[in-house]
Amino acid sequence: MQFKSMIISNVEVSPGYWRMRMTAPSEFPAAQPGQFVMVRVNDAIDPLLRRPFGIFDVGVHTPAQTGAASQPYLEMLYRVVGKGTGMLSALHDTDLLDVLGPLGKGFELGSPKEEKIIVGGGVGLAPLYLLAKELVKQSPVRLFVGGRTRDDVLCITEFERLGVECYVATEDGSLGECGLVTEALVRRLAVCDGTPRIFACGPHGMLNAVAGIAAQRNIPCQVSLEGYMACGMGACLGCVTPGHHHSNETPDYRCVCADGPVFDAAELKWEA
Amino acid sequence: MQFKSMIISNVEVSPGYWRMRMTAPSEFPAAQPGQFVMVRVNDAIDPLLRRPFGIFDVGVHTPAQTGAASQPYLEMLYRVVGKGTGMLSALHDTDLLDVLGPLGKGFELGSPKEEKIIVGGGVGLAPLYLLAKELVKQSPVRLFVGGRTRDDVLCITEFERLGVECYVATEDGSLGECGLVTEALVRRLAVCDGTPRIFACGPHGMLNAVAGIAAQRNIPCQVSLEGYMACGMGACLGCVTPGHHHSNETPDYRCVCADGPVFDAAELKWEA
Amino acid sequence: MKPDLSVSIAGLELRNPVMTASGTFGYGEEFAEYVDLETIGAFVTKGLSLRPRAGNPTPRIVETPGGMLNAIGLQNVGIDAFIEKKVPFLRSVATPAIANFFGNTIDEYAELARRLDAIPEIAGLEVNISCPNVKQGGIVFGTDPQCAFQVVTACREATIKPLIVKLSPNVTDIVSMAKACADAGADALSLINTLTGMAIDLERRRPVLANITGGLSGPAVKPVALRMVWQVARAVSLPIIGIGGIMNARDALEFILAGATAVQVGTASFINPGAAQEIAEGMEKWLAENGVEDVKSLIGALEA
Amino acid sequence: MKPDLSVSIAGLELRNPVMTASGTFGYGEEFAEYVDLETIGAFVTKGLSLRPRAGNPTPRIVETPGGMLNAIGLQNVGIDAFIEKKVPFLRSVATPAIANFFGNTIDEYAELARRLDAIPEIAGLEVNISCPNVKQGGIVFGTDPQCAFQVVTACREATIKPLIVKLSPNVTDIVSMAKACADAGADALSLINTLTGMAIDLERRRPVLANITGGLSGPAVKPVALRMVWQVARAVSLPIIGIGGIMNARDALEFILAGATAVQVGTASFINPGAAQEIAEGMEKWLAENGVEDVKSLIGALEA
Ligand SMILES: Cc1cc2nc3c(=O)[nH]c(=O)nc-3n(C[C@H](O)[C@H](O)[C@H](O)COP(=O)(O)OP(=O)(O)OC[C@H]3O[C@@H](n4cnc5c(N)ncnc54)[C@H](O)[C@@H]3O)c2cc1C
Ligand SMILES: Cc1cc2nc3c(=O)[nH]c(=O)nc-3n(C[C@H](O)[C@H](O)[C@H](O)COP(=O)(O)OP(=O)(O)OC[C@H]3O[C@@H](n4cnc5c(N)ncnc54)[C@H](O)[C@@H]3O)c2cc1C
Ligand SMILES: Cc1cc2nc3c(=O)[nH]c(=O)nc-3n(C[C@H](O)[C@H](O)[C@H](O)COP(=O)(O)O)c2cc1C
Ligand SMILES: Cc1cc2nc3c(=O)[nH]c(=O)nc-3n(C[C@H](O)[C@H](O)[C@H](O)COP(=O)(O)O)c2cc1C
Ligand code: FES
Ligand code: FES
Repeated sequence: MQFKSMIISNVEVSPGYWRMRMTAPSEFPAAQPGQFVMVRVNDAIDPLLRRPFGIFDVGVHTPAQTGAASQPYLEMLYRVVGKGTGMLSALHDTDLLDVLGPLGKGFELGSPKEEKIIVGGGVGLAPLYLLAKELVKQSPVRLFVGGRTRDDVLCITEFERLGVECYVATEDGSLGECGLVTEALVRRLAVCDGTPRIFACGPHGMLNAVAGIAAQRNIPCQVSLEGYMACGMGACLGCVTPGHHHSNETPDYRCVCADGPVFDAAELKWEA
Repeated sequence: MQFKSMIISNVEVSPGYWRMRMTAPSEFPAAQPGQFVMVRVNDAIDPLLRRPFGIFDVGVHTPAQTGAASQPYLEMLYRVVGKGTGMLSALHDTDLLDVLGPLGKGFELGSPKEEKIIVGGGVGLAPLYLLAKELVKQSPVRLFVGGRTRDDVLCITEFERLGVECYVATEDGSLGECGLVTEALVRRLAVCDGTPRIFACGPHGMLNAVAGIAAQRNIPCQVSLEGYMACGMGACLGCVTPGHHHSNETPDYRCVCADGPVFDAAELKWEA
Repeated sequence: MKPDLSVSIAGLELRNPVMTASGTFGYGEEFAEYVDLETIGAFVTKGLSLRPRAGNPTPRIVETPGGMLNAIGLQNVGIDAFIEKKVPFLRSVATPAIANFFGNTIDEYAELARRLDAIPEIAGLEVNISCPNVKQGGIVFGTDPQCAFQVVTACREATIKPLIVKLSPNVTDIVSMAKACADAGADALSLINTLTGMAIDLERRRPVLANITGGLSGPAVKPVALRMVWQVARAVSLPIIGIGGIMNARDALEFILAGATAVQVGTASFINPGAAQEIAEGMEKWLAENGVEDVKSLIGALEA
Repeated sequence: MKPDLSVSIAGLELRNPVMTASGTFGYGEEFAEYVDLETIGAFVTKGLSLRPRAGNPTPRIVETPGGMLNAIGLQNVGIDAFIEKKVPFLRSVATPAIANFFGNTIDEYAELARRLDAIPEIAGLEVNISCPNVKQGGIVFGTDPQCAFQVVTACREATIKPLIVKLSPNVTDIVSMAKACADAGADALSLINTLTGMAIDLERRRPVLANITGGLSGPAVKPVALRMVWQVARAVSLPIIGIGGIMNARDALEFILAGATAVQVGTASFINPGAAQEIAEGMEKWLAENGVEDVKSLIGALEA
């Protein structure tokens, strides 16, 4: 779907991290957790390409006023890292954006019996909130969230409000435990009943570690990847990532945009 | 001078024509009538080059409130014709612009004894208001203003308020006389006492005609030209116009930006 | 009155001059949600090789001022998988599909031309000669008139279908390249392919692209593309397909004035997936508003 | 600690690697209000010819996506007026002034080199070889290695000052051009000059530029320029001056990583007249923040 979206609000939720709510077409709230959008920052050629962002939340706003039409919306949680995100952060409510989405393949939710473990690093939390919202409907959900400092740990209250149990780790110890979030994850896995299911999104190093931890323990694990994207729909082959059996002789590149961004960790090639 | 200017107001004064007031440094109000500014529309590379605009007005705003600092300002009157002017028209008060100026050579005002005749076409009126403001201090001033339709005749009330006598002609007769402004000019010159002095700005065809009329009658005439500009300060040689004696053997190109934009019409080469 | 947008290129009748460019429109299916394929003139497949190609490691793309660099490395499914998995879709579309292809040797080019010639769903062939000639120390076919002549001659002998040769802009003299391809029997020329460029990650002190260099496309290259189309159109009598930075109908019409009979839309489809259709519609609108009855009257109509 | 920004090019000692590009900074004086000339490494004059040149009719410039085309036609006051009217200003500036020049024949080039060699205020010479060779049917000197070799040889014999050759990017093989100039005795190479391009006015059905084609500069060309600097730096041992789309200190540092010893700032000075000084200051700041003590340690330091 391609649509013109109007910004409803655009707020800095932590230094350098912004949350934007914007209008969406009525079909949009059916988006799967883990899918993403490609946003055109302006009508000019600078920046030229669209920017990909996870879908943080979707919903329908029903105005208090009786008679007013209810308004579907989507939310993004983004970090200002460069030109495009810098320009996004300067936008105001009522400004318009051209949006493409929902795109890609989202998370498979698994069965109600399993414990659900969500692992997020920094702004990697973005697509995990909508996921948690779905998962809490059927299972206990634990969130392991890491960041460099306290400022990189986002929206914990929102997750707690869903009934998610949250474990926080920061590299500088400014919030929660001092260290990497994977350490807390490993401890939890040691005591957890049955086979849980892991969902992870964050920096590549973190995903690599989580995939290794899951593989060792034979735990199903899905990861959401990033990649430089031009088209977002499987046409340019810019965003690929090597599949598990990939080699130059037996090429097996997957499109992050169309085959992912969510992959079963076991399908992909990881660094040892 | 290069300075960051804050937009004070930006208003559509006639369909497609806008008037922008913006802050200026304290030296700016010394700008000569006929000088111009180069405005950087945004910080991105689209559009890449600055856009040149005449200085419509300058002044110092003294706030009613006692104690508040007085604020020098400049005004531009511009027509939306393309990307840059389109973006300018979308700006709001408190938005910032990077401005270079005042640039170029302005009008020579002449002596108090002469009648002053100002000829403007369409948005060519822009640099003529500040000129009129100076001229009325010493001489009777008549304005001959032309446009395609009524909508292209701008800011007449402002000129009238200065005490300028205004003659209007439109090509479709929707305001003032039906026809070209040069016809009214010729009639006036026929009855005028002594030698007046002409100042003109507008489409090239109009300037060509005015220069011809002035030359025939030996009347001093200054014209303000446009030209595609990159630097606005005599360095790129993009904006040149041929001088009266120009030929390939004896090149005599003048920079519109640095030698002009105001030229004595007799210095330039005109089409016969 | 509805203006006539139809053009004919190398025996292909197109309902309008707007095609999609190889490598930017997948195999046609990917854009079905955004472009009604029957509103555009033709579409061109991703470049095909004899065997599947892995392509380059990532990063493969990077944005640059007004453009982008790509070093996909010609990843593609290979001719066999193309025939098996992608051709069936083509049967359902009443718009000419043009197969773009490349090889590493002249024999590979000829073999591919032969295989593609046998596929009824393929309306025409576009040879990408911007590839290194492995037998001649890696010199790019499309940068040497003699190499280009040889490869086009070999393809010409292998197909009776319309044969379009896609020229590389990374040359001193685009006209001599065009002439060599014309002499070798090309039915049409398409230009430009990407300009070779590079981007650097200052903090990491490395090239951004894993492949170091990549191909520049997008609005940034439009002036170079227009110039080359104009030069070639004046020197060679073959029909030309103009490519390079076309973002809207006005850009497309500029290429036609410069001498192109048709155009291809590349990078624009990434930014606006409906670009090709919108450009075709925008051209029709412009022609109607400007009283031009037939787009063919604009081909090469530049007063210069 | 203050980082060391000094570099040496062809025997010229520069306080920092930032120069201004020919044709974009007048004769130095024009920018005095915006750039303290003693904060930059060197500045290059507008291209000089033996006799004054009228240049092309207007329009001479047009904006393009992320860039601009110019067809100034090398308008300049000529060497005599330069000596009389512009050189006196150079005396007052403690920053090397480099004279850019061009001819229509090899003899003209040599004659200019001789005349400039005699001017004490000129610290070095930059030969613009992107000009047509009128004796050889108008082929551009800088697009043929043999022509380039001849013209550089003639200049070399005419001057003992540092001789920089400025390369045209409109070639298939920039490395062979660079080698030809090195073999002919150039002390340094500067690249790139502008890419030939064109813009069209759709409504008027005419080229925008009176000259039809013009030279593309600005951010749009940066990827092509970086690639060429990198290719030449790996192949030739002469110091290189990187040029093309440099808008800020980061761009300049990218060129240095690619192998440039210094850079030139062109189009950026039109958009921000203080660009050259700001880039020099920005480089110093970046080096300090990143713990780089000497800019020379970054030259060619790209890990590729
Ligand atoms: C599927 C997907 C989902 C994402 N979801 C989010 C999210 O929810 N919140 C968030 O803050 N960020 C997210 N990102 C990363 C986000 O797209 C980049 O941070 C953003 O594009 C940077 O743009 P910029 O112009 O500010 O940076 P610049 O560095 O100026 O961008 C230059 C170019 O690099 C690309 N780029 C830069 N960083 C990245 C990156 N990390 N991944 C992919 N491309 C990149 C840009 O898209 C652009 O093409 C996601 C990326 C992908 C692929
Ligand atoms: C000295 C001078 C004073 C001017 N004063 C005024 C004024 O007071 N009010 C006003 O409305 N306009 C004025 N103009 C014209 C104004 O500069 C152009 O209308 C404006 O640059 C158009 O920009 P754009 O991006 O909207 O149009 P586009 O057509 O998108 O611009 C493309 C390029 O062409 C150039 N260009 C387009 N039209 C003109 C033109 N007429 N003259 C010079 N360059 C042009 C632009 O600067 C830009 O580089 C003046 C021009 C000059 C040279
Ligand atoms: C991601 C990408 C992949 C491309 N792949 C091919 C290809 O396989 N074969 C080919 O001939 N051209 C290929 N091209 C070049 C385009 O077809 C086109 O010539 C070029 O992008 C210029 O047009 P544009 O500026 O409209 O994108 C590719 C371009 C891009 C951006
Ligand atoms: C208006 C203009 C005039 C130029 N004149 C000359 C010239 O006289 N001699 C020359 O060698 N290069 C000339 N150039 C090329 C520049 O020096 C520089 O090589 C080119 O613009 C690329 O750098 P940039 O992208 O930073 O502008 C000119 C460029 C412009 C834009
Ligand atoms: S972004 Fe184009 S294929 Fe994934
Ligand atoms: S605009 Fe550059 S010289 Fe006038």
